[in-house]
Amino acid sequence: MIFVTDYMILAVLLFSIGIVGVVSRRNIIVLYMSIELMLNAINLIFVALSRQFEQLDTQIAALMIIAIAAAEAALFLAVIVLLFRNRRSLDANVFTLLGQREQPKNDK
Amino acid sequence: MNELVSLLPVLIIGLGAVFVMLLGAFTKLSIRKLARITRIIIIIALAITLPSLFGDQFSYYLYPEIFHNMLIIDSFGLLFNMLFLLGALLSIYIGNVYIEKNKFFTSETFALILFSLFGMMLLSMATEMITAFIALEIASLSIYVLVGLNRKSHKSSEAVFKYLLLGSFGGSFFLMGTAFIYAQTGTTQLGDIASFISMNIEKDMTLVIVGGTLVMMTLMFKISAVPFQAWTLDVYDGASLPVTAYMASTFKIAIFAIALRIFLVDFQLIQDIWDQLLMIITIITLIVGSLLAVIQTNIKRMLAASSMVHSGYLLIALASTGISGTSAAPSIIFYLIAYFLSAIGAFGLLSYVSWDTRRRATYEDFKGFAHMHPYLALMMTIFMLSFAGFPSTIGFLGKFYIFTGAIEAGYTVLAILGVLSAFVSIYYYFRLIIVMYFYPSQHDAIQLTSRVTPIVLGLIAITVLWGGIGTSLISFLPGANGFIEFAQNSVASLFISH
Amino acid sequence: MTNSILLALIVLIPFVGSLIIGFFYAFYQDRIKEGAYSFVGIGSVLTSAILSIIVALEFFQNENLTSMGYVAFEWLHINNFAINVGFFADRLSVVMISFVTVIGTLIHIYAAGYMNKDEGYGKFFAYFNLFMGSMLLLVLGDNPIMLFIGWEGVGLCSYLLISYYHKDANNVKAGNKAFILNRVGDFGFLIGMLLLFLYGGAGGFTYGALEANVSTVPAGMLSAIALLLFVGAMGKSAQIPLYVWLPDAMAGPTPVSALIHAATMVTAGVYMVARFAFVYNLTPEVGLFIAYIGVFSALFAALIASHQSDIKKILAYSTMSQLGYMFVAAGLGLYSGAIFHVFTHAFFKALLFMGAGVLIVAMHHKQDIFDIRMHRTLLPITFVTMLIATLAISGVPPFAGFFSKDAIMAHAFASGHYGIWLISTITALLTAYYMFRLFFTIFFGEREKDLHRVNSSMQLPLIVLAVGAALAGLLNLPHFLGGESQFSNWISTPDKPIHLSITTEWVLTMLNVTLSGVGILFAWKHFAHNPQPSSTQPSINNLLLNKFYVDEAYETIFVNNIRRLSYFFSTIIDIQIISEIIKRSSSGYFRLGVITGRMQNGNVRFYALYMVAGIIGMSIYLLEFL
Amino acid sequence: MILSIMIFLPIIVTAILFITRSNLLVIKSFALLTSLTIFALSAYLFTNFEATSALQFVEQYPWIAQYGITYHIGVDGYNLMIVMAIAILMPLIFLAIWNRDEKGYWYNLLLVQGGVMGAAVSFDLILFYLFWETMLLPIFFIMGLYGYEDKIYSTLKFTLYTLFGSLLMLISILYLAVTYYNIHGEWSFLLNDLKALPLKTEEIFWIFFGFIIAFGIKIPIFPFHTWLPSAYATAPSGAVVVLSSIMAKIGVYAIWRFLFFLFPQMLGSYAPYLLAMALTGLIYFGIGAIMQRNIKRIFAYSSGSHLSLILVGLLLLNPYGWNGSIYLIGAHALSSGGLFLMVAMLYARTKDKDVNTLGGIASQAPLFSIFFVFFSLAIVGIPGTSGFVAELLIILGAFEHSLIIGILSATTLLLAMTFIFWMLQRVLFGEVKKSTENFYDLKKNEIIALLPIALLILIMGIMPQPFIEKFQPTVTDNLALEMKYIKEMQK
Repeated sequence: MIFVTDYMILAVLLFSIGIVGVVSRRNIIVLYMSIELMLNAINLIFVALSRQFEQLDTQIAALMIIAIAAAEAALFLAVIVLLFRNRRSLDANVFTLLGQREQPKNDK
Repeated sequence: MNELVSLLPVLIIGLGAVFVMLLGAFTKLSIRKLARITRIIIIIALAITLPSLFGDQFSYYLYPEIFHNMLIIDSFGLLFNMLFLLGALLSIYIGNVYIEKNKFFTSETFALILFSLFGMMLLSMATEMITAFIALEIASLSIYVLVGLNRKSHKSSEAVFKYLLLGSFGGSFFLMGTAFIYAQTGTTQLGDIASFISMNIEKDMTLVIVGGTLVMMTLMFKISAVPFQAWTLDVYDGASLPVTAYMASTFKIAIFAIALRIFLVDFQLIQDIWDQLLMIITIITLIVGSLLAVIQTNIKRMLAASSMVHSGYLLIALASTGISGTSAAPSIIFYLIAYFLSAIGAFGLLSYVSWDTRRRATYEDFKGFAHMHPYLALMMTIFMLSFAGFPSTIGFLGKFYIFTGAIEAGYTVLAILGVLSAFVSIYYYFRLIIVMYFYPSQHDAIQLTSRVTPIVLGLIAITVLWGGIGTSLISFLPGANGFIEFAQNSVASLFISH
Repeated sequence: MTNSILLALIVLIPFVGSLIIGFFYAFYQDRIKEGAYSFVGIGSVLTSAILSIIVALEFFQNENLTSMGYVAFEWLHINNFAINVGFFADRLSVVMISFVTVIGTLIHIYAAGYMNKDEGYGKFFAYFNLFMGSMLLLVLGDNPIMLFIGWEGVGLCSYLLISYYHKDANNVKAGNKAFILNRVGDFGFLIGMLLLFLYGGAGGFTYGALEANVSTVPAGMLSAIALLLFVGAMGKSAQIPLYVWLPDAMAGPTPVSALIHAATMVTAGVYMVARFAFVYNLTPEVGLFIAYIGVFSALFAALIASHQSDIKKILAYSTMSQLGYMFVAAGLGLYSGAIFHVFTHAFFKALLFMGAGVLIVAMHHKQDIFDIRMHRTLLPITFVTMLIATLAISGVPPFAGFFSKDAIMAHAFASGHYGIWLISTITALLTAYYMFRLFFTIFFGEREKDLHRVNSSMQLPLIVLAVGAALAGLLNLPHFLGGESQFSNWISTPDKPIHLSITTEWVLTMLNVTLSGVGILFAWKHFAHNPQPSSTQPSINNLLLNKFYVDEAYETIFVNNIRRLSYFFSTIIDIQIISEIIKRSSSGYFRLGVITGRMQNGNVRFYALYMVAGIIGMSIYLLEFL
Repeated sequence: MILSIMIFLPIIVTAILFITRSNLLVIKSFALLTSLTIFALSAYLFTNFEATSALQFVEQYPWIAQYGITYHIGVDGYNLMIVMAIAILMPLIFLAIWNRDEKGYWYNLLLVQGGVMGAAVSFDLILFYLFWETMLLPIFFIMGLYGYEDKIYSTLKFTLYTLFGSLLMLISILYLAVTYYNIHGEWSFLLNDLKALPLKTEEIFWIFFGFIIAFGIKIPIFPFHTWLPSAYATAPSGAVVVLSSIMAKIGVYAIWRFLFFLFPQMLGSYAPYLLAMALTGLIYFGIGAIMQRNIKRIFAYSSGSHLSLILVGLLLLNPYGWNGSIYLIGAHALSSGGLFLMVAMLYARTKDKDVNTLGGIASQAPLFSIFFVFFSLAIVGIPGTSGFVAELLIILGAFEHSLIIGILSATTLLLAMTFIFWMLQRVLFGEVKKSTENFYDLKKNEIIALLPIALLILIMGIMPQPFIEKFQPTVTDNLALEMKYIKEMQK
């Protein structure tokens, strides 16, 4: 017998995996995938809960989220193309152009 | 009828966005024309919004039978909507030179601006978590694109990448939180959540609290509170100046709109759980922000860092709400107005003078600026003073209210910390003034084409001053206390029960 | 007490004169002739001289007129600190003003000749009048504050006049020295004065009121006050240890030395003590202290004087020495005697200085007596007059100095302080010696010398003063000489009564006379024919020649240490400590900022990491709560 | 109304001039005209000010109603002296700097006149704070734009110092207001309302601390003074005069007006420490001045010393001390003002501030030296000048307070003159140096600027009573009040 709590635990696990993925992986596509994973984990919760509370609008919420995820996906892919065109690389560590580098002198 | 009137602005903006997009796609209208159209749309929306601002506070759900209490209309939301509209309008007005001169501003720019505007307006009116999230995402996504408009520039592409990644990463926590809250309360409608909390206050609330914390985390991310601030510098730096101006002035405010709605009203009963947390975040935000701001040599980055500090001040107020503070909540709104004016002014002026993207707007570039453009320099000085909270500017009153509220709430320590970081801020804001005035001019004068921009900036500057010293002597034009009344009204409208 | 606006006028007129002269000098310098300046200058002083004589005559005419006063306006009134700009004259002050103004007039006339063709002619007379005004205010003020104002005023004028030839920095240094040392004295004086007010000023702050309430002041405090007041006198009247400015003060023009540093200002201290007689009579121990200071100053100065060779310096030291006598008298309660010596001394010392001035002008501004050395027949008037003066100062009867000095020493002997008496007697011998050393050296030289012509306005006053120096003594003929010391009786200061048998008085007098005779002979022996400046070989001479190295000592003890302290404050503490701390902290803050900046390394994954850290932090926080 | 005019006239004039982009001569003449108008008004003020302790020429309108911030200004015996000093000095400053051709200089001086006037007369803490801060800005600009030797560093230093102080003061003010709100349930920043609130001792300590830092830096008192020498050395003449003759005085005045009357209950226990600080400053600055080479630094230290003396006078809490220090505020404003103006003229002629390389001016420019010596003597407090009266009173008060204090504060007689005369000797007298070869004497406008100050100093020195009568009642009554409070605390 599977309770909703188990779904939630699973979802939280997936979510955490997503988080870890974002922090640990270098390839931008993988980063994006981890984020998708997180979103889907949430979807899982919503679906499970809609079963629990027997409310349909929660499923609609899930659909909404999927839509948003799709939008993000579009944007993400565009950005990935852009990045690759500009820098010929998809390694997250490459893109440190905007880092703090000036070490100004103290004139106070 | 009344409801329709209140809904109209949102509709106009939303439909306008689509309209402008289609225009851009199917006609060969010049950027200038599109800009004018956009302006007109916004002005119409503004014109509809404005009158209801001067009435006394009100609040009612919008077409409950259609939206199921997802959207609310109240003075609070209206005030914010007006700020967004103003922000967009002014950014377009001020940025027009920049936008025309730089080719990468395609016709979509305006559609995107309107879309983001639409998102923010919804956000300020949303009373339902999912709706709020969608609104947030609409706004965010269009702003991501705006940030990345300049496809050629490595910087801006990198900026959009970071913003997008971290943004969606952070955003997902909002959803997670919503899910948790829903799991316990069985609803995502703020009013219902509130009533649920009030009904079984003594019961275990773990999931709600965890969910609330996660939601809060996302909001912290958006207002770039430490340790979620890291994106701010890079994105502000990477984005083109008008966009920076737009998002710096408006988007942060939008986040506060929803934050106040959630934490001031609906989580009020369990709010004290987060007090210490907020305090800690506030303190480190202030400290780190000031530290980062001091070392910047690029004014854009300096302003970005200082915007963290300003978030810090706002968090002081947020932390001091609830307990006994009667003046803390309005002080947030007032400070937002103050910050909005100063930010739009400062960034706008920056974008106005450095429309030429090769110019990097460092302190160096501003050497001797005053000798060539005395009036612009004066305006910049006024904005800087307002940022620094120097008396006789609106920024001072903003800080004044926040600190008063903090002391009233018993957070004198926070107030003192705030004052200290204000002291540090004096250093980096005055540095710009010093550079502008006290050095011989390095570059030849920038040829400035637009005639309207300086006037707009001048008006903002005057407003900044008037907001600081303005009295109620001139009735029809709100002085210092006029703004306070707005703030107090709008906050009061939050607490109107249905 | 009768009112008389004359008193106010006496003080006011010189001030006005100086204002007029100053104004015209400042703004119309080029268009004004010297004559105009000197006319106004002399005129104003002469007027107040005449007025003072009138006042004096009033006092002579009716015996029962003890004092007169005049209140111009209220100067300050806070609680019971009520000060009027008021004037007050009793016999004491009448004596002072009459001789001050008269001698002042003479010296003005003399100066008109002396300063002839000087670029700062007008300025000189402005200062001179200003001085006269302040001096008269000092004497005639009806309360200590007014006295103090005058007191400081004369000090200021002496500063201005000493550093009159300001092109030479040394003169200005001398001026500074004078003013600073005076101010040190004034420091004490002011404190004493204020204390006197706080403890005895309940009934007001005029002399009369103070005299009435002085008994209410606790004894210890009173002697402290007396002492502090005397500190002021030390500075003003160049007594040990604050005397060092007086010899340097000779840098000023000679009339200045004559008027300020011989006849009038330096004697202000004595006047002050006499004025506060009601305090000093209650504090005999302080009086004794004063007497000792006086007598030692007298000896000390005499010793130094006998080895100097600059004519004006010698005279300066002799002034100091004579002032010593006056303080002996004042300290031992013989105020009338002190004032009488002030009176006579004014004549002969002014005379000596003016004579010296004549010589200096004649010798093209040489000042060393061995250079001046000439034959008496070259400047007969100067010779005669200076002879009289020298005899007077050496206490040779029947000249003025004899009577005044003799009375003092007699009093010292009678009051039983034999030490003081002995020292003063020795000093008398020395005085005769060094004065005649100077005299013989100058006037017994060879006949032919080219002399610069000396105009008559400088000669005339000499004669007048000479008469005074010769005969002034007769005003106070003591009993044993068949007089009844009219002066002392008339001035009626609260003296300590003493009586001395006629025979002892005779003995003492004879002793003094013989001693001065000895001194004169000794001087004749060494200096009448080919005199030598005192050789520097023997250590004692060396010591005297260098004035006991007092200046050097002061330099090292006070000046240098203050400089060191100042450096320590303004450089070490200010810059190297306080500023440094602030600099350090700000730069430290900056470094911290740079370190924080490292967080912004631009790598998105780090940013994500921070966020995760934040989330973890939040979760920990929540765990604390749940 | 009159006070408001005195405050805002210069500001409005400046705004108009700036917007209309008037040419230099117009600006100059309008600046002078404005200040003269204000002087005329102040003369009216002085004559119609009847000698009572009451607050006169009061104006009170609500400003920011929600927070009880009021526009409340007025004059009583304390600030009368300062108002007069401002009104008298400003036109003379304008006269003295007539040949300065930088527009911004004139604008800022006009602005600062408004600012200081406002700070001097405002009785609402926020209003006061507003003016207190805004009067800083013009000085900041003048120093930064037209200053000398590493101007930017010392300008920034000066600004940061003063702002640091005033920010702490802001917190103190807010704390007081909130306390008042918690008690009475309504907001008010009026001085009279916030007076003597029932606060805990440690609360008062911290609030007091906030205030004293602000005022102490502005004056400055001993440990907070390191901005002073560099700032004075940097700032051009006009700014220095404003700094030393007006702003510093306002600092002292503020201690009086605010600290004494906000916390009368604690004064008894704090006065001794402050007194110690002030005396330290008195002697410290006096000695520190002696070895300075830069003439402006010398006077920086000297005015530091005198301001400490004024402070000593306040803290004595007796009528002599108080009357004395009010009088000294006026007296020193005049004498130091005159002196700094002359230093400016000196610098304009020689381009040299080093006493070692100056000299021989007396023989080049007698008139100049006469005035210079006169003002120096006025600083030293020679009898006949206004300084003497004030110092006499303060020292008398000190002796009434206690013997030691009396002796310590009497040392001012010695300290001041030591360096002043030393400086005179180096600068005016001696050989003519290279820097002073073609030193021309005072010009007409300079004489016109200096003569009134000199005369006023003399008049105030010779017949002080008429002036003192104006503010004596204020002193007497307030002092009685203070004493009552202190007695209560001791019980």
